[in-house]
Amino acid sequence: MSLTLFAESPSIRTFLGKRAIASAISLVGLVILVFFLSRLTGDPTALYLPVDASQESREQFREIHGLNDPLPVQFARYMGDLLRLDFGMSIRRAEPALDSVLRGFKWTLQLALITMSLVTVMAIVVGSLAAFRVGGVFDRIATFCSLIAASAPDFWIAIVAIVVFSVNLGWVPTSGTGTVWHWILPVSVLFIRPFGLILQVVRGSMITALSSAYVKTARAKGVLDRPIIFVHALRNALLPVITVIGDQAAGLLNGAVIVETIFGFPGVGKVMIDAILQRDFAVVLAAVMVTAFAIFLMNLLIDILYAVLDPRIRY
Amino acid sequence: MQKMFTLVLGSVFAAVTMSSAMAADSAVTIVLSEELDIVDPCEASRSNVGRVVLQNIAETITELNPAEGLKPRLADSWEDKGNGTWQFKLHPGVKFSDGTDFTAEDVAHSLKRIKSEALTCEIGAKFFGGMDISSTIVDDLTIDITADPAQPILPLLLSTVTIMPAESPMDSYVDTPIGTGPYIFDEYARGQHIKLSANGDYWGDKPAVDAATYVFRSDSAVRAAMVAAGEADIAPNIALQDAVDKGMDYSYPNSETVYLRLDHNTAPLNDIRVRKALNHAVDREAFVGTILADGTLLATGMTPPSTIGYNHSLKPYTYDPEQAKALLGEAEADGVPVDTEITLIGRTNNFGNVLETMEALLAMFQDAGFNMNLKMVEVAEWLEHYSKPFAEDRGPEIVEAQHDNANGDPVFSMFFKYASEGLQAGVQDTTLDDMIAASTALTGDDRKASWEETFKYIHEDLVADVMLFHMVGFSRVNSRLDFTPSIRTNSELQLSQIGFK
Amino acid sequence: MTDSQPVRELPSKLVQLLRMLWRDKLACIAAAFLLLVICCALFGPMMLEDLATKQNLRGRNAPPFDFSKNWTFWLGGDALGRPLLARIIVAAGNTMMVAAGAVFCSLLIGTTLGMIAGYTSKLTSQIILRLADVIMSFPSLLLAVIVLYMLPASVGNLVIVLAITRIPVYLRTARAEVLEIRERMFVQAARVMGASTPRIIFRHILPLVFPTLITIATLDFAFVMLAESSLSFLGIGIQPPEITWGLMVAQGRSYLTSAWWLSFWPGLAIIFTTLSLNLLSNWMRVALDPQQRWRLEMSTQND
Amino acid sequence: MTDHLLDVQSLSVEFHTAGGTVKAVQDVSWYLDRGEVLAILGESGSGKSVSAAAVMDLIDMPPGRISSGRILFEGRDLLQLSQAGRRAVNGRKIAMIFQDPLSHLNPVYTAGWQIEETLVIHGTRRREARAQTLDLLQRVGIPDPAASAAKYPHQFSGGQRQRLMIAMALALRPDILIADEPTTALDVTVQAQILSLLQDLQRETGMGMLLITHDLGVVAEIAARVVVMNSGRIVEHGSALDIYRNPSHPYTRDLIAAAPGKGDLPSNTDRRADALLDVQGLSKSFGQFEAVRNVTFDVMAGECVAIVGESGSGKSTLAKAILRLDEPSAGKAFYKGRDLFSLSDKELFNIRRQIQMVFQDPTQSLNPRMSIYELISEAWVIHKEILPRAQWHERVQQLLEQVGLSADHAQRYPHQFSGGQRQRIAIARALALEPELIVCDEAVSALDVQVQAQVIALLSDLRKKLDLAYIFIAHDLPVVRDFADRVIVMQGGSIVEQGSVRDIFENPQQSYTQNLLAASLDPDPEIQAARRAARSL
Repeated sequence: MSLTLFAESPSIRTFLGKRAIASAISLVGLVILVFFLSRLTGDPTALYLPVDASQESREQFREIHGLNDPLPVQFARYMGDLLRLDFGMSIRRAEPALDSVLRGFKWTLQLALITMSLVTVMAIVVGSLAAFRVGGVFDRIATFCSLIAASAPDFWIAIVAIVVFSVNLGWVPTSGTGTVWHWILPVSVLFIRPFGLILQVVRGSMITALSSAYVKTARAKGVLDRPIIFVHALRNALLPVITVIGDQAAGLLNGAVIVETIFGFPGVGKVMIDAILQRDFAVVLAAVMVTAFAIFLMNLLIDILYAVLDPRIRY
Repeated sequence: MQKMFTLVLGSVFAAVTMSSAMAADSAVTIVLSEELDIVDPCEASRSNVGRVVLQNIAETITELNPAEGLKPRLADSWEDKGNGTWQFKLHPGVKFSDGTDFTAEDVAHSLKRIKSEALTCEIGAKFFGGMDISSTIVDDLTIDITADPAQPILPLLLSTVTIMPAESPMDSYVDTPIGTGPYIFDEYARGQHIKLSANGDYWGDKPAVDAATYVFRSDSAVRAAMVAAGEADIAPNIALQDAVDKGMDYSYPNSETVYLRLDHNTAPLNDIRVRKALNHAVDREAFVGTILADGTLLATGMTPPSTIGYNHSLKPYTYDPEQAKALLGEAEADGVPVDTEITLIGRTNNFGNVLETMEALLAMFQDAGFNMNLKMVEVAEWLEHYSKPFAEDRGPEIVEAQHDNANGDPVFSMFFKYASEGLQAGVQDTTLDDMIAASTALTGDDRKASWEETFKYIHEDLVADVMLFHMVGFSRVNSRLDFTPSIRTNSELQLSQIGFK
Repeated sequence: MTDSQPVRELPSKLVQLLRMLWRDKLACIAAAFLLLVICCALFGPMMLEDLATKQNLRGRNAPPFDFSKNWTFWLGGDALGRPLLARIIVAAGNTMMVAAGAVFCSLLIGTTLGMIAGYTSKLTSQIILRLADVIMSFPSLLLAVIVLYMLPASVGNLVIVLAITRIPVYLRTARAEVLEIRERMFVQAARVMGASTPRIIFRHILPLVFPTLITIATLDFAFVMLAESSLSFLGIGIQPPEITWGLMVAQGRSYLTSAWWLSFWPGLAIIFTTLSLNLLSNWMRVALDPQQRWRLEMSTQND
Repeated sequence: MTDHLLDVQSLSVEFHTAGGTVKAVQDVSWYLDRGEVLAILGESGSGKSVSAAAVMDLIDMPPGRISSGRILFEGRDLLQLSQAGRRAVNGRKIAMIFQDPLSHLNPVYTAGWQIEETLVIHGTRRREARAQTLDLLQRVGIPDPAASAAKYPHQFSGGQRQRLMIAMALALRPDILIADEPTTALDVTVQAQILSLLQDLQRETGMGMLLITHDLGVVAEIAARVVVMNSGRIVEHGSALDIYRNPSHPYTRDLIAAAPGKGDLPSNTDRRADALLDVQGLSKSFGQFEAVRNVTFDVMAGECVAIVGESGSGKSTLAKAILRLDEPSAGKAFYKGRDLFSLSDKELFNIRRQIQMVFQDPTQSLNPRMSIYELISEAWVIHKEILPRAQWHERVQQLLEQVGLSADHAQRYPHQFSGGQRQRIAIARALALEPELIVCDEAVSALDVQVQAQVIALLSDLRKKLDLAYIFIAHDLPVVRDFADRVIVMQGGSIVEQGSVRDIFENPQQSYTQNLLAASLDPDPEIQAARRAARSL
């Protein structure tokens, strides 16, 4: 009695409010940290002007891009602009930083969505079946394969995949975007590691769920094995799985830098690494904020999903 | 099983038909190594921008042909009016792709724009630093251009200046460049591709290539794979180890020179014997055909051998570790601190196999008895070591650098690399300063002879740097094209020069 | 007479653990392989350093399986003509040091912060959690560039980069476990006895959290090795002449079409090591879980 | 051949464990007929549930293995059926309910869905199933069936959850119902309700019922025949009354002797004048919820005060507040004249050693990673002034012997001991601090009857020897009858009644106390039969 009472005390709205405040604090902390730390990586001037450029033109460049002011002044100006949702201009691309980032993010989002949907479905089905007969042939094969999958460096796989599937076999385009075929290699390469990882979690979590008391009840009721796995145990086993899926998805949303670089995929990870190497601070900051915000939204979604899946969780 | 097989087969078929469709008829696809952040023609001196824009979209009034020297392009002729002023007669009847006429006003505007303070265009900074350029419009098709101080090679310098319409803004980059060239800039889908199509109203000959698509892949293996798979037609600049197909891969001197810049202001590098020892310690020939491509030339000067005034009589220092040790011993006997740890600084991704090259160099120096360590840094940090002002408390540093001069004259290199005021100069030598100043002011054969003297002085008397190699570039070209890459391919890729077999 | 039934005699913990390891053949092989790698890491650099750095530009990219040569060339030579096998053995030292260092540091810092967050006031806990959020969203590549820009690209600094990015993993796990364990009866019993907070954390809670963390750390060890190789791929990892497997793969990948062995062998070393770690961590998850342990304790005849 | 409804014939089941193969049941045979109630009586570890699990195909194989025997249901050997065949029997012909319905109900599906599922998988159409579910809920006494069907298991009380389990089990009117400890962990009053519900339903449907229990009272209340199990074997078999009156096996005799609440009541004694602990107006709320309301009582030195109440009565919260594991919301508690709630940390630390606690579940209250020596000597690590380190070893051995364990157990770990032994260790740990007051929070509730009796004997013995005072918290009355001096009855956070043991048991003033006493089950089948008769009047 008392337990349910406590669990239901704060309403969903206060929960959302609290989460929003916590995330806002994190976001501000993140902006401060990225702003100042990224400036430690040196003056971008040298990168943008030819090596032979004169002192005067360097000075000019700094003046135009506001790099001459003391850092706190630059920061105050940046935060002021930010309040008006102005993320600053990209030095490199001569366009609003947010435009560069959102353009990349659109691609990354699609890539992450497609990959994670595939990973989720496959990992859950294979992992559940493996957990049902622990130590069986299927379990051993699935476990071993998933472990190998989680163990290989992805850039290595990516290049080998291009050499084998695109050049030697000619099945799929090497890289780039355009048709459905272009998605196959990047998605496959990105698929491998999360799949291996999530499969392991599904398996572990399902083993626990399948040994719990309610499964016994279901067997005593006469429920057959398949519904026991996919109806009774799975929904209970999903909670820890969702957490890991969230972590992996966050990793993809942050940009799959390696895969995007190799496959010439114009995602936010590529935008970010280019901006970092080119000291295009406005773009770095915008990219960090956009992805952090997306991850915040995703985490919120996961929390809501928790509550949907498990009626005991109430906010 | 049957179904599966059909599926796989279907996908293979689809892939094949698709890729052949992509490389159809008279359109070409070119895969570049990095995405273009800016497409403004005033940045065309940057190689990836140049490969899209230079002479395809925006033309110059003069044009350097590696075989024939300086040729007219938008200008029909020019003459030296003295006092640093040159008069150019422009080609009549030329139109920009937006329909406006090309006049002297456009040239004047373009010259102003490359020096615009709000833009800091690379062409202005790179080729016109330290001089004032002014122009006087004589009539629609005649213009006087004056450089202060006077530039004997002003027409050559103008081969770098892209001409844009007079309406082009002075304070912001354009994202749809307009020019007089044989192609029109159609579309830039950021992160994906750039599309050009033939300009129907082009004033010159109609080119064979109708349309071009540029895509971007940073990995050399992928670029090479794309041409091999028929997804692209030209991959300029692929790595040596990817250039394995004799039928598709072309090598050409790419106007890049790799050298080690020595800092003459710090001991022990301020001692000529130490610098000589460094030069003798390197087995240059061992690199060629191994880590570096066959056809790589051993360098004795900063510019490619095709540059006027290059001193062909100079010989590279021999590989002689014993002599290097002896020289070091001599220096040590005179109290030179040869044991000081020297930092060898390399720039990551500077050229293919830079890492292996630097590792090999390090091992050679260490074998010769140098106390040295290697530091590979990325470009931003590298520049802090390479360009002045140098850090006060630096130790002795050797900076690896690759210098590009495709413009035919050493003037584009000498001041920056060797004059005391030069931003990347490790030497400070008044004799050399005078020689550079004198050569810059001369023309014709005098200029050539004077430059040759200068090269000799740097190489033999000063032993200023450790010159290493004139590099070779590789491009992969689809065999259906009639196109041979040349030294210019490093900075431009004229679609009008491409034919079909 | 349940109360007076004799106490079950069990063999010592170590013997029991080894016996359980023996039951899982794959984990056993994995442990043996890791032992070999550790030996290479400890003694390889000392014994083979010179051999591994001896260049021979004219004998570069020597193909593998040429048994007429010195054994160090059996896996072929690299782009500078150095023996691959010797280099892989020497590189094991740095590779292990980076991974072990990063895992150890993040484990130490993450666990400490997680324990504090789990057992102290709400405010401190919130601050630590927000910090974890910030670290999580901080792009690790930027961090790598920052640290390696300001400090030389040494093993130690690479450890810093990788350790910072992994802290949140341990922090969150430790906190979640502490929140659960602190409510357990024996913690309350300790409080009734008057045990101080540090004593409760270190004597009562930590030993119970530890198996979970060690399992994660094993898995993370593999992750860190892969992350290190990714940094090398992007050119912001460890710099030559230092070597790690990741760097060898990254350097060799441009030769994939012409000399596959350059990146294949170090890649294989990474795969085998991470695979072993994963297998071992899998085994540990079972061995350390009282509810699953029977799978390893069953007599082998039924296996 | 047999004509019993269910006939288990010489069944043996073994499990593989670290210590080798354990024979869970050996050569067990029993039968069940339509319309009768058979009880399997045994303590934990006796194997009493194993044969039922074998009937229901609930044994995980591996690690389990049925090494011999047959299970005949309506003449067919269930062990020879395919898995699908057995699942068709389960739920339709033979149904089962379990102890701890919370963990046996799937937490993420509604109660209605779970009952419906039983119907649907055995062929009822979804719409009909829904209607039947509501009827079933009505029948087992769940209020507002329509609303309840949409609720989740955690939203019901313990007794209601068991009712849900019963509804689920009886949905298809099976021939046999197996009830595995159906009322353990329920309050006595709820237990009585559930048992009477089961009896009613059994009479209604005429099914055979197998009841697995450790509680003689439950057997006396409900079963006609009983099978007594010990260490995997059947030791005795007969009618419930026969076995209670004339147990033939020594094990059964011990079991019956250990049943609590049969001794003579102590006479009322005068209380000493000075209170050791004086609690005044103590309250504790969690948010809106008042767990303890204005509680006042005192404990004399050397006295044993029992606090009895059903779950939710606030008795444990009260104990935690006194020990300052939770901060109380209001009130005072004077220990030797000093208010415990206003002590500084330092003073509290000093007083800690004088008030100790023994928890309900010894498995959880002993840190599994510490040896017995470490567990007991921790007291002296914390309170260094008690004993110099040199004497620790000797004192640990002394304490172990004092609580009835052997001195050489000191180097072992908790998991190597049985439940009763663990509770002895917990008591030794409490004694290490040489306290004057020990709070026992349901200290014997989780133990088997015999062990319970032994631990209580130990506690009384220690009390006499060391002049300890106890606050003894329990959920049922018989346990405290033999042991306590005074009894406090709590309900809903408040004290209902307090007085001497004799007063409370012989002359309860409040109806709540009277109900509590009435609901307690007596191990004597005749007494229970008489009570049943009285109730039905």
